[in-house]
Parts: sequence; structure tokens; C-alpha cells
Amino acid sequence: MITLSHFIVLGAVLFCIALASLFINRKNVIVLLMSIELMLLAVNINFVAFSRFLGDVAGQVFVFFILTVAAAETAIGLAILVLLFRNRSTINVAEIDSMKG
Amino acid sequence: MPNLNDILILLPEFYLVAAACLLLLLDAFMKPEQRPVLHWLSIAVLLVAIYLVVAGQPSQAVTAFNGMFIRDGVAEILKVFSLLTTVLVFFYAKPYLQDRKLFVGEFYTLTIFAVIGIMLLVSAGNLIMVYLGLELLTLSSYALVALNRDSRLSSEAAIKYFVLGALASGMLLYGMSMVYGATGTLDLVRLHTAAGHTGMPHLLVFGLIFMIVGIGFKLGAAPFHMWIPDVYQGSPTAVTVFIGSAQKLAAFGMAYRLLASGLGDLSQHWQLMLACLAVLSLAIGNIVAIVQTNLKRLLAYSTISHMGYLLVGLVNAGPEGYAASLFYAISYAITSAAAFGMILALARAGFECEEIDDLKGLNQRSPWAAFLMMLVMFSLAGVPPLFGFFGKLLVFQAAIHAGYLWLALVGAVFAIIGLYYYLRVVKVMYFDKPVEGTEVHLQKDVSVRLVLSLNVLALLVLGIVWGPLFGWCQSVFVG
Amino acid sequence: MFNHLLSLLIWLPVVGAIPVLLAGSGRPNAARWIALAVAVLTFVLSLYMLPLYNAADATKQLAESHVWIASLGVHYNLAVDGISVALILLTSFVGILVIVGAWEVIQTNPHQYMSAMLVLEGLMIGVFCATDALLFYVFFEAMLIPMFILIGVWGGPRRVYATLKFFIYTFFGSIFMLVGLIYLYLKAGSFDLATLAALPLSMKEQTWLFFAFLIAFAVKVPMVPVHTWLPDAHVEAPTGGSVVLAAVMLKIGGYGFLRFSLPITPDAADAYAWVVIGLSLIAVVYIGYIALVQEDMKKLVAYSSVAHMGFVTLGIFIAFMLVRGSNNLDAAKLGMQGAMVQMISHGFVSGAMFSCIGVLYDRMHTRQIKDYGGVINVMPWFGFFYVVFAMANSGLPGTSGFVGEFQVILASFQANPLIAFFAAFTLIIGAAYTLYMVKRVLWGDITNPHVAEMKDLNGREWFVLGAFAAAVFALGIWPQPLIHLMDSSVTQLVTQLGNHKI
Amino acid sequence: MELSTSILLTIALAPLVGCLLAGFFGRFIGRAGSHSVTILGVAIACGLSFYVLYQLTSGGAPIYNQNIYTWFEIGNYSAHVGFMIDRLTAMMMVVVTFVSLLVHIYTIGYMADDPGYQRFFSYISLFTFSMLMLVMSNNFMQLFFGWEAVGLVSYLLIGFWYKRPTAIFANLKAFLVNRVGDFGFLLGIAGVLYFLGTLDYTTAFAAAPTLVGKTLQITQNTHWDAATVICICLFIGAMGKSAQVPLHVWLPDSMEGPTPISALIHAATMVTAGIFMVARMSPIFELSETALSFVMIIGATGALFTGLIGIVQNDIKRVVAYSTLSQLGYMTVALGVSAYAGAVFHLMTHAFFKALLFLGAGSVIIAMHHEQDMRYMGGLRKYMPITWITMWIGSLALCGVPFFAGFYSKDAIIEAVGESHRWGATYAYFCVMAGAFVTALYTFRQMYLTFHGKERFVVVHDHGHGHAHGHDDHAAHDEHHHVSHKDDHGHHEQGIMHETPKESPWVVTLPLILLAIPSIIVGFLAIQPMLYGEWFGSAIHVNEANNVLGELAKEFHGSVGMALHGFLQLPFLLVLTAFAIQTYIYLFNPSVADRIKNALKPIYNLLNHKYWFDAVYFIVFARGGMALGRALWKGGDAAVIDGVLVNGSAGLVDRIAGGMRRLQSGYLYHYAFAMILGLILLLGGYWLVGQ
Repeated sequence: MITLSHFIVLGAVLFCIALASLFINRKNVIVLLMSIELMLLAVNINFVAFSRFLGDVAGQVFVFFILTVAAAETAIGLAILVLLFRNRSTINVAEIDSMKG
Repeated sequence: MPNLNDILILLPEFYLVAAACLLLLLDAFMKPEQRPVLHWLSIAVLLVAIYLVVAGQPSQAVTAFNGMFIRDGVAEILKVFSLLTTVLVFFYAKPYLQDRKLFVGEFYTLTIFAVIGIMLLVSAGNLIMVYLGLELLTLSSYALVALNRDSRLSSEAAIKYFVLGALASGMLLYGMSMVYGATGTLDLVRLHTAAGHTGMPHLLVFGLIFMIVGIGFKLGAAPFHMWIPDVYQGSPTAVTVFIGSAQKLAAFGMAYRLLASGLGDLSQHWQLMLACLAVLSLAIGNIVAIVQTNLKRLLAYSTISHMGYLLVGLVNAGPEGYAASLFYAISYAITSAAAFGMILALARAGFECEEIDDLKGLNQRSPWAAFLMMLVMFSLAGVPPLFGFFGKLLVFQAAIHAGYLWLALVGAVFAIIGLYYYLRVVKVMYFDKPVEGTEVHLQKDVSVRLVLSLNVLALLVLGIVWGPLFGWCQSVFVG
Repeated sequence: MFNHLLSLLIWLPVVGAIPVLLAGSGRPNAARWIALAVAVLTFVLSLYMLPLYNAADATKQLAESHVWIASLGVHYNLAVDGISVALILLTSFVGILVIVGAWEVIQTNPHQYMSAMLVLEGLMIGVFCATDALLFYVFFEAMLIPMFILIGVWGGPRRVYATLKFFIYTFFGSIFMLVGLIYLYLKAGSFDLATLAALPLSMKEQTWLFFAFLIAFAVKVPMVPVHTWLPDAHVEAPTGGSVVLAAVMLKIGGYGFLRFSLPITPDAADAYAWVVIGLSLIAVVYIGYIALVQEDMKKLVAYSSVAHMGFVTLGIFIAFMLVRGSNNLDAAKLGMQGAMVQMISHGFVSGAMFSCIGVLYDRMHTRQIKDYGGVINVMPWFGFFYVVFAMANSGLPGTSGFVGEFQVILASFQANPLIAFFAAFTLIIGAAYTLYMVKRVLWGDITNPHVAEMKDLNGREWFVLGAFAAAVFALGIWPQPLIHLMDSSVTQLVTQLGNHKI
Repeated sequence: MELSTSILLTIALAPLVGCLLAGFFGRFIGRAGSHSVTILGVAIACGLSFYVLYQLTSGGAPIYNQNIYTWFEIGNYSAHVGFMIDRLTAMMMVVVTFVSLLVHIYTIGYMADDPGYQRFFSYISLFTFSMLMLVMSNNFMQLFFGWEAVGLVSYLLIGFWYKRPTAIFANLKAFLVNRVGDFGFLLGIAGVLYFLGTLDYTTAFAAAPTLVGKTLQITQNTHWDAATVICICLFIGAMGKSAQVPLHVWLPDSMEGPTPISALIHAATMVTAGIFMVARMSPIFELSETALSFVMIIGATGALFTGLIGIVQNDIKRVVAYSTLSQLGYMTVALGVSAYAGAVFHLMTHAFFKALLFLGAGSVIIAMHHEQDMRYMGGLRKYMPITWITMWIGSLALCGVPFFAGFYSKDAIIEAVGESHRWGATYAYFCVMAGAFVTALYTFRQMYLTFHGKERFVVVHDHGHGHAHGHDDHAAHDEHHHVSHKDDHGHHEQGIMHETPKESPWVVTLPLILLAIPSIIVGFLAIQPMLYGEWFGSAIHVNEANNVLGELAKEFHGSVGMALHGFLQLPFLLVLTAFAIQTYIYLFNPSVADRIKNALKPIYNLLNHKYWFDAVYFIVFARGGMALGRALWKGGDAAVIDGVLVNGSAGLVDRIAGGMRRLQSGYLYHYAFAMILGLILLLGGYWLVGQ
């Protein structure tokens, strides 16, 4: 029997993976975008699960918003990425450090 | 079912959306040399928006769209000042953008959309609304930061801002989901009541903590401040001034909505957390600023420290504290608008005036500019009789009243350290000899000079007659 | 108009600074004359206080009160008692002399210099008028800005270090006082000094507050061990800056003790009077010895200022021992009066000393004692003034320098002869360092050829030094008018010392 | 009839006016102008002083005691400026103004060639004013004012020739040593105010008896007798001003000043201020046996041992200076045995004959062109007879030869000491007795070396040095001597005169004569009333128990009798012996002097180095003080406060900042990690609080 906690745990696990990949990954910015997506999905699972178990639809509505915004976010992210590549001809995270201190 | 009344309540927002779209269209059919028209138009648009906000303000708080949207005093005052600072931003930005071939319509429309985001955020009555407002604001900001397409620095700043911002909003959302789970509602008002008797207090506090991360990021409070220096430095100064001023009001509004109207009952939990963030911000902001050589970066760190002071006020967790912090946020927004405005006004094509040493001997070159900058610096340092001082006074008072005397003392100590780097700027302007061959002077543009002078002198005037403003801040939190 | 006399005194110089600034570097003489006019007018107005002020009445007079911040109950409250009147007169008097003294000495941006001076003057007068703690604090802090600029822009080679040190030191002191004031406000619901004075406080609270105030004012006075900003500030400051700093700014520290420490935290002040007294005596002896070996004239005089201000703090806090220890009110008044007279007198004497050094500096561009010697041979008039002020500095009867020290020593003997013993040590050490300087600067045969070329005082310098000398002698020969002016206020202060708050 | 305030004010202010005129307008009114105005001022003061004295003694005027104006008034404490004129004061006024007047006149001749002529007159008039303020005062505050004012003038005058390194060293030294005395004096005054509650003489003296039994508590268990503390403190002031051991070191050096000053300030008047003060305070001093013993022993020591130094001096002025020290010792002894009248009496006679001796010495110095070393003089009597005779008169008076003024006062003191039973009186008696012998020794030595024997200088009428005797050249010549003499003698050939010495002009000799007269007669006339009569009346108060003069009075049978009786007394026999010895040595067998010197090398050195007082003081106080100051400055201020606390903390913050900025590494993943870390910390914190 699958309970709420299973979903929460799943969400938590996904979220943690996302967080981890955010700072473990030192190669590619695209990976960052993906892990952000993953994070949002974890959130969505939470919302859906809660709304299902609370019998309240608002959570699921929220999910739609999140999905839409996520799309927009990714679009902008990719745009910035292109910009970055054009200016520095690299998208290696470890090389984006001209501002520090 | 939404009715006309709801529309009327949202009139300023609707109006701005329409205006923004109109400007976008206009821009499309506009020859470059006609752009100044756009500039003045958008300023007019904002001024009208201010009028709408103030004129349409109901006597007491009203909600629209089933509580999605709240229009109360807090929202009003925040909107007025974020619009006002945005007007300043437009004024200061024009010559800068023109010099750098960045004088494009997007800047105006994006900024206006960001302002709309702020307006939605500060009068959000529902977690969804908070999220939407926040995203509208941040997404436009990402784009704005990357406005200068050919600059390595701005693209780097943009990507850093974007990734960290996304991370922050992700955490915020995660927190919201937990709060939702714990209370079963997204509506802030109901949240407030539900938070009291939830079955899962720990879940709720976990959610709270995640949300605080989101708020901390938006404020730029340590340890969620890392983006601030790089973004401030990297993005075009015209954008930095917007991020540095109006957005702080938004951040305060967000914090207020979530923590006070939403989770006010959990104050005993978040007070201490905010106190910790405050101390960290004060320490990091003030100390690291000392070793900065880039003016924008220095101001970035000073922002961090100022957000620390703002949090010192919030720690009070009562109307008094909110009023103090609001006052502080406003004073900071105006002051930093002036500070970055100075940089904009001193910069010109091929000369950013970003390094502190660029100001060497400014007093010989342009006494008036030096004088204005000095006032700004002393206001930031919190030396009476300038505006900045009274903000500090009020937040200290709020903290002490809440029994956080130690916090006030920490704030005091770091105020001393902070003083040093502001004085350093004055020192460079007044005591150092100008570097031969360099030429620093105010922008020729009359509107910039005029508005900037007014803005700075306001620091002095408001320092002497700050009563009414503070009265306003207090009034919005009573009842 | 004269029911706003105090406001006028404060804002006339501040507003007057604007036209001076507008005169611009293009028209230096316009700037100078406007500045002088404003300063003179201020002085005349401050003289007008005397007929209006009733010295027999101890209550604060010429009061003005306007609501400043309604929601906080902060008021723009001004009023003066005898002590304030005396200090305001001192300020406006010195105000004129520094403007005249800087006349053609300041060549770079004289308009900025003059306006900074005027703003400074106005703010200092504000400090002496304010009866609302927040207002006091605002003036107290705002004052730093013009001084910071004065030292930093027109100062000597190490001016940046000096002026930063000055600003941060003082700010460091006062920020804790601010916290203390906020605490008091939250307890009393008002920043009004009278209310705060009436506010009952536990010993613990008083102790904390007392030390918060102590830091603020000890830095300002300055007392050992927080005095090290003063020599640097003085050495680097332009002559006018030094004069104002020594003549008026230091007094604000002593004044603060009277307005804050004594009325608000009397019990703590009594309990820790020994700290202040000890530090004051250290200031007299320890600083005296340090002054003895200075090679820079300004540094020497700066250190001697610390030593002399030691008498101010001594006189103020000796009163506690006398009132609470032996209920000897008259002696307490004697000590307090001594402290006040010492403040005024030191204003004249140190101001004059710095002006003298300025005169030398303008000719030789060095303050090193060793570069001089035999100045009297070429500058007899200067020599006359220099000796006069040196003697005043070493407390010779007949000059103002004597009166305060005399009274404080007489009073402290009644508290404890040992204190008087150390205090009286200034007779020896004070004379030693002052006259040793005179010996090396004034007397002797000319060794440095540049000295031989020095011209004697010009009319302007003569006027400045003459005015100072007149004041020094007037106060030294007949101090009673001044003492009468402050008597009732001092009496009231002393009687307050007796009231316990616990 | 009543003494009127206006007269007294005139007395005090006339010299001041003269001083201001000569000082500020000297350049306009010229030399003659300056000396006329100042002399006029002093003359007025002098004449009126005589009038006042006459009024008090014969005019039957009551004692005058009034305040002129209030200096300060705080509660019950008040200080005024006012005059109290009784016979003591009047006598002092006469002495001061009279000597001052003569010195003014004398100066016309002595300073004739000095560029600082006007300044000098201004100074000495200022001194007269200050001294009058001192003696005429009716309260402690004004006394202290005069006290310090005369100190100031002495400072200015010792350093009058400010080009001389020695002079400006001497004046600083003089002022500081005096300040040491004033330090005690001020504490004494504070004590008076504390215990007697007033600064006014009459009230204070009236209240004095209440001091008995009062103690001063310094710490928990130290109780000092109030009267003793006050008296000793006050007397320390006197020690400074009247150059008592061990604060005597400044007086010999003060000879750097022009000779008229040495006569006026450092012999006749200022240095006796201490004596006057103690006499004035007699009602208080009478209350403390301890203090009086202290006074007596200090005085006695000075009387003998400083006299001894006089024997080995070669500088004509220094001999007189040391004799002054020794005579001041006599006066102090007299005070110590409660013979205040005796002290004041000796003060007066001494003022006359010592001024005479100094002015005589000055006259010699003029003749010798500012050569002061007696080894290069001798046989001057035939060149300057008036000086010679008058100085002999002074010397005999000094030695206490009967019928001369000095005899009466000095002999009275010696006998008074003999009468006294105070602790240490025997020691004092020995000292003053031996002192008489010593006095004679150095006095006759000085006279012989200067005026008798063969000339130890040659007169070379060459103008090789280019000394045409034009006035300016002459001035320059003097200047040149002022500078050179003392620091290095090699500068000009000693014992070489460029013209024969000649008698000084009348302005110089007249004062000598005018001073010689009182040096002979004043003792004879005044001893009866001043010592043994009630002349001083209430001015001086002596307890019956201590009234040694009263004892002497019983055996006193008139001046003549006393003088005749004096011929058979031990003091005079001692003087005769000394006379014999010195006559043999310096007139018949000069080589003996050197042989004695070599035989008693150690003692000679001891005396020649003035018991090493100056050396020790210089090392301990001057050098020591500077060293201490430097240590405190570098160690305390520079190293600890600035180094560690101020700049140290600033540096620390800087270093921390340097470290912290590295956290801002610029790497996205670090930034992200920081945020996540923050999150974890918050969660962890919550969890901890939850526990």
C-alpha cells in the first residue's frame, strides 16, 4: 500500500539529487538546467501528492503554473546559455569565474 | 466569479500590462532616433501608475479574485516607492544606454514587466500569486542582466543569477509544497489561521525554512548572498540600479507576505533564524566590502550588510518591527538608487567609472558631484542627519524592544566597520589628487543632473523631516 | 525673532555656508567676506543671549519646542542654561577667529573651507542647545562630517590616516551611546533629557548606560586611554581645524558628561567616579610626561590639551565624592565650577596656542621644534603672545589657565589630598613641557637661517592673537562674571548629584 | 588718619602703568622715555609707601583691610583681590619700592649699552608691581598670584639675555624649581581652605586655633596633624621662592641675569618673599612645633653649608649669591625659632646691604667690561673709590660687625636661636655660629681679591680687536662679551683689559651711596622697636612659650649697649679670626690659598661641585623625566594603545576580510553549495533547538 510518505520521500530524493547535481557537476551548464527541472518536478510530486491526499485541488492547480513557468524559465536559461557560449565559447561551469572576491 | 470590482482593484496592474504591451508594439514600429519618445512615454506610464495606485487606494484592505490579490496599505506604499525608484532608474539609465548602444525598447518593457511582477508579489494573497509575481520579476531581471549581449561579464552574471535564482525559487516552491501539505491551503489568510493548529508542525517548520531560503535569496542575505556581488558587477549599471533599489522593496514585501501575513504564528521559529541571517549578512557584507576596489562590487557588499539591518528590524516580528524594516527598505532603495545613479551619471562611453579610484580628486573635477556622492556615502554609513541614520535608529529600536539587545549591539559594531569603506570613497573623492589624463564629470543630460540632485538632496531633507514617511510606514501595519 | 534665538544661532551659520559655497573657488574674497560676516553676525546674536538670559534662574531658558517626529515623541527642543550660554559664546567667538585666521592662509578652495567651518560652528552650537537626546546625538554626529573634510582636505601629509582615525574613533564611541539612548527611550517613551533624568533605573541598567556614555564622551574629551586620535588629528589638521577641535569640540565631551552621565546615571557615575578620577589623574601625570618629549609643537600642545581636559573630568567627578561622600556641596560646586571654567579657559588657551603654531607654520612650513630657536630675535610681538599663552598653558595666575586648575585642586583636596597631590603635579610638569618648548622655539640664538628671514606678525595675525590674549587675561583677572553666569546651573547640577535613582 | 584705597591702588598700579608704557610703547617713547616713565611710576609708589608707613607708625592709622573686587564666589567659598596693610606690609612695601627705585636708577648706567633697554625697565617695573601685589595681599589667592607673578618676572629677567644658552637654561631651571615649591604651596593653600574654610587672612588666622587636634586622613590609617601638614606645605613654597636647601639650586644660576636683577630680585626682595610669607602665617605656624623644627633645621643647614660654597667661588657675583643663600638661611632659622620679627628685621637689613653688595659688584663688572672672575681683578680700589668704600660698608654689615645694620639683625637671630629649646635648636645654634665665621671668610676674600692686592690684569691699549670706542661698537663689544663669557673663556683673552678700569657714572654710584647709609644705620635705629617693641603689633603672632625675642628683650639695653656688648661676643671674635686669616692669605701670602686648596682637595671638590646637587638633580629629574616620558610615549601610546588596540584591530579586520573574500570564489557550484549549506544549517539549527 503506497502512502503519502512514499511520495514525500520520492520527492525529497529527487530534490536532493537535484541539489547534489547542482554543486557536484562542474562540467556543463546544461546539466544545471536539467537539475533545476528535476527540482521543480520533485516539487510537483509533492504538490500533487499532498493535494491528492488532502482532497484539495489547489495544489494541482499550482503544479500547472509551475510547469508553465518552468518552461519559460528554461527558455530564458537556454537563451542566456547561448549568449554565454557566444561570448566565451565555452559552457564549462569551472571556467565561469571572471568575477570573484 | 470575478467581477468588475476585481478588475478595478487590479486596475494599476492591468493598466501597466496594457501599457507595457503598447510600448512593446510602439518600439517595434519606431525608428531608433525616435526612441527618446519611448523613454519619456514609459516614465509617464509609471507616473500614471503611481497616480492610479494612490488614487484608487481603498480606505481599508480589500481582496480580489477570491483572496488571490490583496490591496492594502503595505501593498500601496511598496508599489508607490518601487514605481518611484523605477522612474529614477529610467531617468538615470537613458544616457548610459545611449552611450553603449543599449538604448532599446526591451529595457523599458522588461523593466515595466518586472515592476508588474513586484506589484503582484507585494499584494499577493496566495502562495501561487507570490510565486507568479516572483517569477515575473526574476525572469525579466534575468533578461535585463543579459541585456548587454556582447559583454562577457553580463552573460556570466546572467547565468549565475539564473541558476542560483532558479535554485532559490525551487527551494521556495519546495517549502511551499510542505506548508501546503501541513496546512492544506495556499491562501495566506487561511494559512495564518491553519498554521496555528496543524497536525504536522515539523513539516510546517521545514517548509518555513525552505521558504526562508527563498526570501533570503531575494533579499540577498548571507549565506544566500553569493549572487549579489557578481550580478551587481556584471550586469549593466542601468540594470544594477534597478536590481539594487526597487527589488529590495519587493523582497521586503515578499518576506512580509510570507512570514508575517502567512506564517506569523511561527514567529518564535523564524525570529531567531532571521537573527542569524542578519548577523551573517552584517559580518560578511561589512567586512568583505573593506577590501573591494570595484565600486559596484563595494555597493553590492554594502547591500548585503544593509539587508542585514533590514532583518534586524524584521526580527521584532511585530508591527513596530515591520514598520521599521519597511522604512529601512524604502530609505535603502532611495539611497542606493542615488548611489548607482551617481555611477551612471559619472560614466560615459568607454568609461564605466566602476573602480573606486576612478573617483580620485572628483572634488577638483566636479565639486557638486563629489558633494552629492559624499551625502550618499554618509547616508549609507548611517551618519545623521542623513536619511540612512534614522533607518538604523528604528531597526535597532525594534530589535531592542523585542529583547534582541545583543543583535542591536552587533549591528552597532558592524556599523563602525562599515563606516570605514564609505569613508574611503569620500577620501578618494576629496583627499586624493585627480589622476592626470582622466576626465570625470557629471552627464551633460540636464534631466539626469536635476533628478539625481533632487534624489540626493531628498536624503538630506528626508533626514530632517522623516516623520511623515515613518508615520505612513507605521500606519499601514496597525489594524 | 528672538523667541527663536537659539534656532537662529544654529541655522544662521549652517545656512550662511550655502552662499559661501556658491561664491565658488572663482571668487575667494567674496567667500571670505561672506563667511566673516556670517560669523560676526552669529557672534553678535550670541552676545544678545546675555541680556535675555537670567543667570539667577537655574532652569533652562530661551526654550524652543517643536514636535519633530510625532509618532516617536521626538521633539526639536532647544534651551540653554548658564553653561551652554558660556560654551556657545566661546564657540561663536572662536568661530570668528578661525575665519580671520584662515584668511589668506587657505588658498585651495577657501570657499569650501569657510563653509565647512560655518557648518561646523552651527552644529556645535546645536549640541550645546539641544535638550532632546536624539537631537543632541544628531548634532553630535553630524559635526564629524565637516571636521572630517577639514582635516582631510586641508591637512598635512598623514591627514588621511588622521582624519579616518578621528572619525572612526568618535563614531565608535558614540554608536554605543546611541544604543543606550534607544534603550532609555524604550523605557521612558521619550528622548527628552529632563524626562530621562527623572527616569528611575536599576543599578545594573545605570552601570551599562554609564559606560555607554563614558565611551562616547571619553573619546571626545579625550581621556586616557582613548586619546590617541587627538595628537594625530591635531598634527595633521589645518590651523583652523586644530583651533576649533581643541577650543570647542573637546568641550562637547565634558559637556556630555554633564548632560548625560550625571543626571541620567547618577548612582553608577558615583560608583564608578573613581575610574574617571583615576583616568583624569593619569591624564595629568602620564600625558604630562609624554608631552615633555614631543618634537612636534602641535603634538605637544595636543597632549597638553589631554592633560588639561583631565582637570575637567576630574572636577566633574570629584563632585560625586564631595556630595555623596562628605555632603560638602560648596566644595562640589567649587570643583564643578573649576571644571567649567577650565573648559572655557582651555578653549581660549589651546586655541591661541594652535594659532601661534599656525603663525610659525605659515612662515616655515614645519612644526618640528628643532627647526626653530631664537624666534624672539626676529618676531618680538609674536614672542610676547607666545610667552603669554605658554604661561596661561602652564596655569600662571592672572591668566585664565590658572582659575580652573586652582579651583579643581582646591576642591579635590577636600575629597582626598592624594588626588590634589597628583592634580597639582601639573604645576610642575605643565610648566616643564610648555616652557621647555618655549625655550627651544623662542629663546636662544638663531641657528636656522630661515628663522632669520621670518617677518613679525601682520595685522590679521595680531588681531587673532590679540583677541585670544584679551580673553585669556580678562578671564584670568576677573573670572567672577563667568562664574556668576554658570553659578545657578552648576548649583542645580550639584544638588542633582545627591538624588538617588534606585 | 585712614589709609585710602586710592593711595594703595596708586602704589600698586603706578609701576604697572610704567611697565606697560615702557613695554608696549618703548619703541616710540625711546630709551629716555621708558626709563623716565618707569622710574616715575616706582618713585610714586616709593614715596606713597613711605607715606603709608609713616601713617601707620606715627599717623596712628588703623590697619587697612579691604577687598577691591571679588575674584570668584562659589557657595561659601570666595576669593577676592584686596589689600591688607599693617606695619609688616608697610615695611615690606618700603623696602621693595626703595630698593626697586634705586635699582631703576642704577640700571640707567648698567644697561646703558644694552639693546633691550626698554624691555628691561618694563620687566623690573612689572616685578615691582607683582611684588607689591604679593606683600599687600589680604588673602591666599592673591598671595599666590603675586608669588607666581614674581616667579614669571624672575624667569623673564634671568633669561633677559636670551641669546646665552646658559641664561635660558638657568631661567627654565629657576622657574621649574620654583614650581616645585609652588606645588607644595598650592597644596598648603588647599589645606587652609579645607580646614579653615576661607582664603582670607584675617578670618583664617582667627580660625587657626581650631586646627589643634584636627588630623588629615590620607588613607585609612594615616592621620597627619593638620597644622603640621599645612605649615610644611606652605613652607615648601617658601623653600622654592627663598631658595632653601634642597630647592636652592636655582639661585646661583640666576646670576645669569643682569646684575641689577640679582640685586633687586635675587637678593633684596623676591627671594625674601618666602620669609615674609612665613612671618605673615605666624598664627598658623605657631600651632606646629614639628613644622617649626623642620623650618629651623632647613634654614640652619642652608645658613652654614651654602656659605661654605661661597668660599671657593671665583665669580664675584656668585660669591654674593651664595652669601645670599646663607643669609636667607639665617632668616629661616629665625622663623624656625619663632623669632619672626628677627627674621623680618634681618630681611630688611639684608635687603639694603645685599643690594648694595650686588650693585657694587655690578659696578666692578662694568669697570671690568663684564669680566666677573675675581682672579683677574685685584687692586681696583684706586680706580673706583666710591664702589670700594660702599662695598666695604656692605661687607662689614654682612659680617655683622657691631654698629652696622647686619650686626643687630644677625646677632639677634644667633641669640634667639641660643635661647630656643626647640628640637634641633643646638644644631641650628652651631650652624648659625659657624655660619658667622664662614660669612666673614668669603666676604673678606671677595673684598681682597677684588679691591686689594696687586692687579691681576694687564691693560693693553691695542685696538687690534678693532674696538674703536664708538657707542655702537661698544654695545657690540658688550654683546660679544655677554655671549662669550661663561660658556667658553677661551673666546677672549682673560685678564687683558683694553682700557684702564674707571669709576662708574653717578647713576651707578648714587644708589650705592643711598644704600650704604641704611646699611649702616637702619639696624641701630630699628632694632629697638622692631624686635623688642610691639612694633609689628598683631601682624606677627607668637605663643608665649616660644617667645625667644621676649627673653632677649629682657637683656636688651639699647642699641649702643648691644653693640658694645657685641664686641666681646663669640660671633665677632669669629669674624675677627676670619679677618686675620684672609688678610694674611690674600694680602701677604697668596700662595697659601693654593696650598690649602691642595691639602683639602676632597673638601674643595665637594664645595666646588656644590655638593653635587645640580648634577644629581639634572640626571634624576631632567634626564630621568625625559627618559620616562619617552618610554611612556613609545611604550604606552605608540606601542600598546595605537599599535595593538587601534591599528591592531583595524589590521585584524583587514586580514579577516582578506580571508573572507576568498569564499566568493566565483564558481557557481560554490555559490550553490553555500546556499545549500545555509539551508542545512537552518534545518540543523531547528533540529538542535527541537532537542
